[in-house]
Amino acid sequence: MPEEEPERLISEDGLRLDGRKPDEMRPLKIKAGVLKRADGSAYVELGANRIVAAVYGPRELHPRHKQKPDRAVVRFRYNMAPFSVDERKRPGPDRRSIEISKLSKEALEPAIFTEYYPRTAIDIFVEVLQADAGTRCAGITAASVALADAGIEMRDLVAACAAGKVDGHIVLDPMYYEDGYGEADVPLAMMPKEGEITLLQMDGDMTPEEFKKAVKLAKKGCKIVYKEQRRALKRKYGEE
Amino acid sequence: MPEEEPERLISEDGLRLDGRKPDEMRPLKIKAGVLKRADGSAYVELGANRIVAAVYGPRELHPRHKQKPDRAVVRFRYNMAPFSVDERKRPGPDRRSIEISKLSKEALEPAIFTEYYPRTAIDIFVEVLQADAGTRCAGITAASVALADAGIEMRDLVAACAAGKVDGHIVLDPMYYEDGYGEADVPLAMMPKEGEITLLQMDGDMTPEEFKKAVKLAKKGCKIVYKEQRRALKRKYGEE
Amino acid sequence: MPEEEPERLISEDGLRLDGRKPDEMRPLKIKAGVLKRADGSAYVELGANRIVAAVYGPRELHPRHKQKPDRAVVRFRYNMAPFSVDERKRPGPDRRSIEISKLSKEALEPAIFTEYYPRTAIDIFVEVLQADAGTRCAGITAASVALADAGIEMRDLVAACAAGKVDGHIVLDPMYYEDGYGEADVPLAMMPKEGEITLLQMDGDMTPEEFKKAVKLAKKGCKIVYKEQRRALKRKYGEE
Amino acid sequence: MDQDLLARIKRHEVLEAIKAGERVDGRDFEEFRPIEVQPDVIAKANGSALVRLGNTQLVVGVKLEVGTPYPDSPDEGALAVNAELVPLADPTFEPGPPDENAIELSRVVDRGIRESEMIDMKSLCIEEGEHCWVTFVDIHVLDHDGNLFDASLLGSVTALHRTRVPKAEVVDDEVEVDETELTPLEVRDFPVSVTIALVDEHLLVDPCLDEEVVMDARITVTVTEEGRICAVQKGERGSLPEHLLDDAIDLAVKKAEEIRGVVKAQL
Amino acid sequence: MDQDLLARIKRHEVLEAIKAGERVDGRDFEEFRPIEVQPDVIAKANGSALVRLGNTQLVVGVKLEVGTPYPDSPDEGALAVNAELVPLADPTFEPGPPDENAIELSRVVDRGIRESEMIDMKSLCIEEGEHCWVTFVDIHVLDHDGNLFDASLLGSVTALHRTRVPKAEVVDDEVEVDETELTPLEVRDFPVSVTIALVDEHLLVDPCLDEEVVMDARITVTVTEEGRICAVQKGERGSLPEHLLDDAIDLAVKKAEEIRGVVKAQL
Amino acid sequence: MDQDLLARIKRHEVLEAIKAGERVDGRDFEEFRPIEVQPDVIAKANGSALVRLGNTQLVVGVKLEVGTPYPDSPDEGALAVNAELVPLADPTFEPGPPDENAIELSRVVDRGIRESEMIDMKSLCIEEGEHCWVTFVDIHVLDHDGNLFDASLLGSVTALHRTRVPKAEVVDDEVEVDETELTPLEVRDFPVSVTIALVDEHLLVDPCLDEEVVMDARITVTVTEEGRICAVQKGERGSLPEHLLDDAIDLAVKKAEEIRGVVKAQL
Repeated sequence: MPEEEPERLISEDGLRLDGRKPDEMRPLKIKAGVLKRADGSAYVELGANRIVAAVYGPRELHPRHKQKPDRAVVRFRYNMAPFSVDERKRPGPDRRSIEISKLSKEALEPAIFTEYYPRTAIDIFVEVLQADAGTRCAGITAASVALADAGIEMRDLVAACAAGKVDGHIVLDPMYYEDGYGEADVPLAMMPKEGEITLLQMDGDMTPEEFKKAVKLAKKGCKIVYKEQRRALKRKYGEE
Repeated sequence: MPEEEPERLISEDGLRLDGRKPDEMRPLKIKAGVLKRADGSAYVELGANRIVAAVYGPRELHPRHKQKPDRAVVRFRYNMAPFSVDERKRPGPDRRSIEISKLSKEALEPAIFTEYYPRTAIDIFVEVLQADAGTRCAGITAASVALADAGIEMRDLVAACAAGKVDGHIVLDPMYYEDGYGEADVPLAMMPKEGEITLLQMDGDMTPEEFKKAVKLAKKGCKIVYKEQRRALKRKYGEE
Repeated sequence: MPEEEPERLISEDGLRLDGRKPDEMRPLKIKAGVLKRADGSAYVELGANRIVAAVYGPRELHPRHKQKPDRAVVRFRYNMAPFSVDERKRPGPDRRSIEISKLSKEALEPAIFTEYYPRTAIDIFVEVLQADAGTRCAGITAASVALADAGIEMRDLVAACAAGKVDGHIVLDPMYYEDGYGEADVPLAMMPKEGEITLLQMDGDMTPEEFKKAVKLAKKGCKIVYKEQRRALKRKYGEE
Repeated sequence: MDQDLLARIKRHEVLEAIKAGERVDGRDFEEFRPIEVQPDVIAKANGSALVRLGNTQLVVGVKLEVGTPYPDSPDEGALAVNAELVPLADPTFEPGPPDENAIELSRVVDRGIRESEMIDMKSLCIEEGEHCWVTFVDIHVLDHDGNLFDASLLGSVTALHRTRVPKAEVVDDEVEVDETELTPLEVRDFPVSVTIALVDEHLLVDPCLDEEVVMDARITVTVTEEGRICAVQKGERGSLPEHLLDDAIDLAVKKAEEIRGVVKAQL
Repeated sequence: MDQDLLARIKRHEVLEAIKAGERVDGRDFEEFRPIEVQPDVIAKANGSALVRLGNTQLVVGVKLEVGTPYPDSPDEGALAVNAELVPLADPTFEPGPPDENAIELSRVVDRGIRESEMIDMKSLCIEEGEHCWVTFVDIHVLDHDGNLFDASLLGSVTALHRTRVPKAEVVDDEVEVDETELTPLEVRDFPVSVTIALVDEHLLVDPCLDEEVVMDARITVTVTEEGRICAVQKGERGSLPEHLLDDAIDLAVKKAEEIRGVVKAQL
Repeated sequence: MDQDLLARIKRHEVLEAIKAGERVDGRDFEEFRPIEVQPDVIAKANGSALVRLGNTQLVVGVKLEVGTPYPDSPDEGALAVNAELVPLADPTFEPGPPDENAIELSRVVDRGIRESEMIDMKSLCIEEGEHCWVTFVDIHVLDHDGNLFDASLLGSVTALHRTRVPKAEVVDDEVEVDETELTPLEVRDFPVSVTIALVDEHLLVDPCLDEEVVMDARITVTVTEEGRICAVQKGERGSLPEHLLDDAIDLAVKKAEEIRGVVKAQL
């Protein structure tokens, strides 16, 4: 949490603390295939977020009684490096990261043709090396590229982006201070081609109309992310 | 523990703090079949104790190497809700509840025809929603009714009740203050029809004669409990 | 750690705090076969160290997927009794004992004909009842005798002993104060017959030459230990 | 095997009912099951409630303990919500620390309480930066027949509405608590969540367990007395078509109002 | 398989012996195995003892640590008994936190020490409400051949009788400990437990492991020097016929007196 | 099965190469893989570095936290080294608390830092006996292609060399930290470890993963700037012939000097 609350998060001329317009995303960089050992991997920078994702699988699932005869089991582990946040985070999962891992898995699974890989496991690992706001969305974004890099068959990429409410304004992709002092946060993930929402959360205070507006803005953000994801894959694999 | 020790636990005319005679039990209410999901269940109120018991099984036991070829494995979990005691209890088993779970299992197993259900598990769960003194006995009492409600074949019901020593008197079914400030506690469980003792503990200070007298009184309590257990089952299943 | 640092660890006439010469070991007693339940066991006293080792196996290894088709799996657990050290040690493994367990296993395994016992486990347990300095070496020494006592086929016994640097001198078998206030510690284990080093660690400050000298001295200590190990086995099993 | 077969039969029943415009237990798509809320069931708790939502049954107990404020909110009390899915409540629940389902449940309930600002957290400060009340909300599930989210929040909010705070004074740097002098906890909202299951492109309010087993996705929307949204959570392995989201939100806001009325009438 | 067969053969042997009025190791039904108690075996402990009961062998160490008194007994020290069934002592013992057997063992020993009031807990108070000695009694089992209960209490009581308490003074709110000035721990009783196995309606005192494997139930009775009972524990999966209970109690009281004499003679 | 087969083929390849006087990746026996060190990669850390050693890749972050000095070194700060072998880095790494491999790794790195006395621990004391800086060195492995020991120490030492310490003052018994006023951590050495694999009586410097899988034993020697040895660790299931030890030590001392130069040139 920022140590001192800024007086206002949106300036008189409608700009945000980091100079962005309300519907502007932070700089986004995506790179596919950054690790050698993993079957697929990706690296994402979104603002000051630094995130690595890796995919192992489809691979054998032990113990056997956890296998599904008709599909792959998708597993997801979101983890923060101890040095990724202001105060050192003790290693190991806490309640927040367990919830994020569950929701991220549920955000990616609708996109995967799990039925093509019966009895196997598809393991997705996301390591947050540095956290600004929006790590869960950036993690899903990275994981989705890593899945494609691993050659896992998918209906579509999953793109994720948050919207927020800050000083009464609906803004795209809240950064650290906005997340800490804003009025609401709406992370969203979707398969843009099919118009299917796969992650949606909100906490804070919004009228139903504000919430709908935020969802709309987050979807716009997802489309930007989607473009970058495809560009990253093209860079590695050439034209689609 | 009561915050201030009462001056005397037995009045001059031989009555206890809650007005009971030495050989009198607290009000006891038993209800069979209170849960829908469990195979059998029961609810017990004994004084301010509020206890729910559930039975699942006989059911498949995993992992396989824990199965017994000639009998069912009985498992028992005694658990206190965090709000059941004066100071919030942290969730999860502590040493006390692990010991109670072990002894309660050993108190019930002699009554079950485990040999009728080879290779299975019979799982018994006792949740203490509010604890006065005597939860282990009330839990065994409830579990026994839940076992019957689940249709598990038994030699007899197991009835449980404690006796204690308070201000030098042997009393039946000690309540909270008596348990905290009394001289000894003797929880006992038995199969009344067969005269077999299945749980017996004591801690405190007693002569051998006092201990034998307490056992005798606890057995008397068990018979009262036994009657209520059968009445509860009759209410649910009609005349035996 | 000693409460007050002694002024000097080596006196003017070259003797150590406990009167030993630099290349002298502490009194060493080894006894084979001290436990009834274990397949093999040994007891070692080295200075104030009191150590018991037991071996179980070769025995069945569960779960099955951990079995090795071509050899036995060797497992080692080094454990300190809570009362073995100045400040009570909380039961359970800490990072230090996990590292010692791993290195001790790797110190003994080269000596065992594991290929004679495919699909089995050989379990080695070392309990430190009282710790002076040098428990890891004394534990390996004891475990090696326990393995022989269990009838496990071995290339050679493994003998272990430390050297150290104290007040600039290279000394054999550092005791408590020397370990705490000395400049370096070099525990070593070897199969003396074959001249193979199976454990080697060092921490502190030494020139390469000092280190080599310490290794040489530790090897000399191992030979003394080796003699005692064989003597202990002879006492139990008669002439070889 | 039998279990899988049973699941497939249930799935078939649920889907057949939906095709016929009905639900497997005879309810309308937008209909909650009967709600029964019984406050003050645990005398040892500072506040408590038993909730029955159809066959789903749970107890919530609130306990207050003296603790230390968080450094970033030195003048406020603390809140900790915990849900125990004890194995007594469902054959698939296992003993042990809370799994991902229990954690998600408790965190969604936590956000409903926290973000609605129903508790005046400043009223729980005893001495700034030194001592405060920590409010433990413990959800103890007894019988699981679906929709634990809504039942848990109903129980928690009711228990908090009935919570009484002991008098606490700081004497010589130590907190002295008088359990006999009690004042009601200051609460100023009554957030209610509405969970909607998506099955075969249909929105089913308050899913029972048979419906949860077959649902594609679930969305939980938590609504304040003023009709504002304070928490949303989509869950489960399926996705939510964009065109249904607005409908789900509107439906949730409408039902929240209704449910709040039903519960308040029982207090 | 082999294991089961072995168990069945052992069971047969034990039962055959009993039918012939004997025990599998040749003892009388009411006879303890040889007891050997060796105090002061661990110099690093404040008190210690090694116990051999037949082939059963264990070490008990007592350590004193400065701690904080419990709020409900501000003028008393604290006691913590812990038993480690380390895997060195038996092929079935597994590494890890104490299981239900280790916990039952330590709690029965704890009750024997605590309820006999053998330790003057007030003598372990350093400063009321602030500082006290915490007495850790650690039971470390080395070789398990049955009846860990009685051997553990013998070792614990002996170690406590030999425990010396360092001088502790409060200087500037902090406790200063002088390990060189030691006074004996104030002990005023010598509780002894007697464990009796029920096999085929026979009462066998001090069961060895082969007997424990086949016993129906076990009863442990802890007796003070005055012949009073301070703890009782029935265990195991069988039941105890009512008519045998009084016999078992009388037998335990008698044997406790005898055993106490045997041990005291060695100190 | 396939895994075993694959391992056997790899083993064969590695051994064939060695017989031919080569290594499986074409290096000389005494040759390190390319080293790339990138400092200051994590702005949230007090010091950090990314290390690439061939395909092995890891990040080390240093965080300083205010804590309490150890009683036996009241005028010094504290050091805690932790290595996380997260499952992202290798198909065999599993989530959960550090296993024996992660613990050995962190302890060898710890000894390299501690015994070289590269950090002036006294400079990390804030108030004697009361407050000090605790230096957390967290090694986060991203891609495991062998020789984590040397890469981890390189990253840790680099991160420590780049660590800046915030100003800390004691005001009214509490520590006030000013994150904006930073001074470099006082470091006075640059310890480097050299890990050598023993394969078939050959010494291979800086083993890659394929070599680690087949190696008999491993020896890690940590060397200070003055060419003194501050830590040694032999590991793995094989033994080290006496006559090779001195060669290994000399080789390590030589290579350490060289590697230190390579890294320093990048800072």
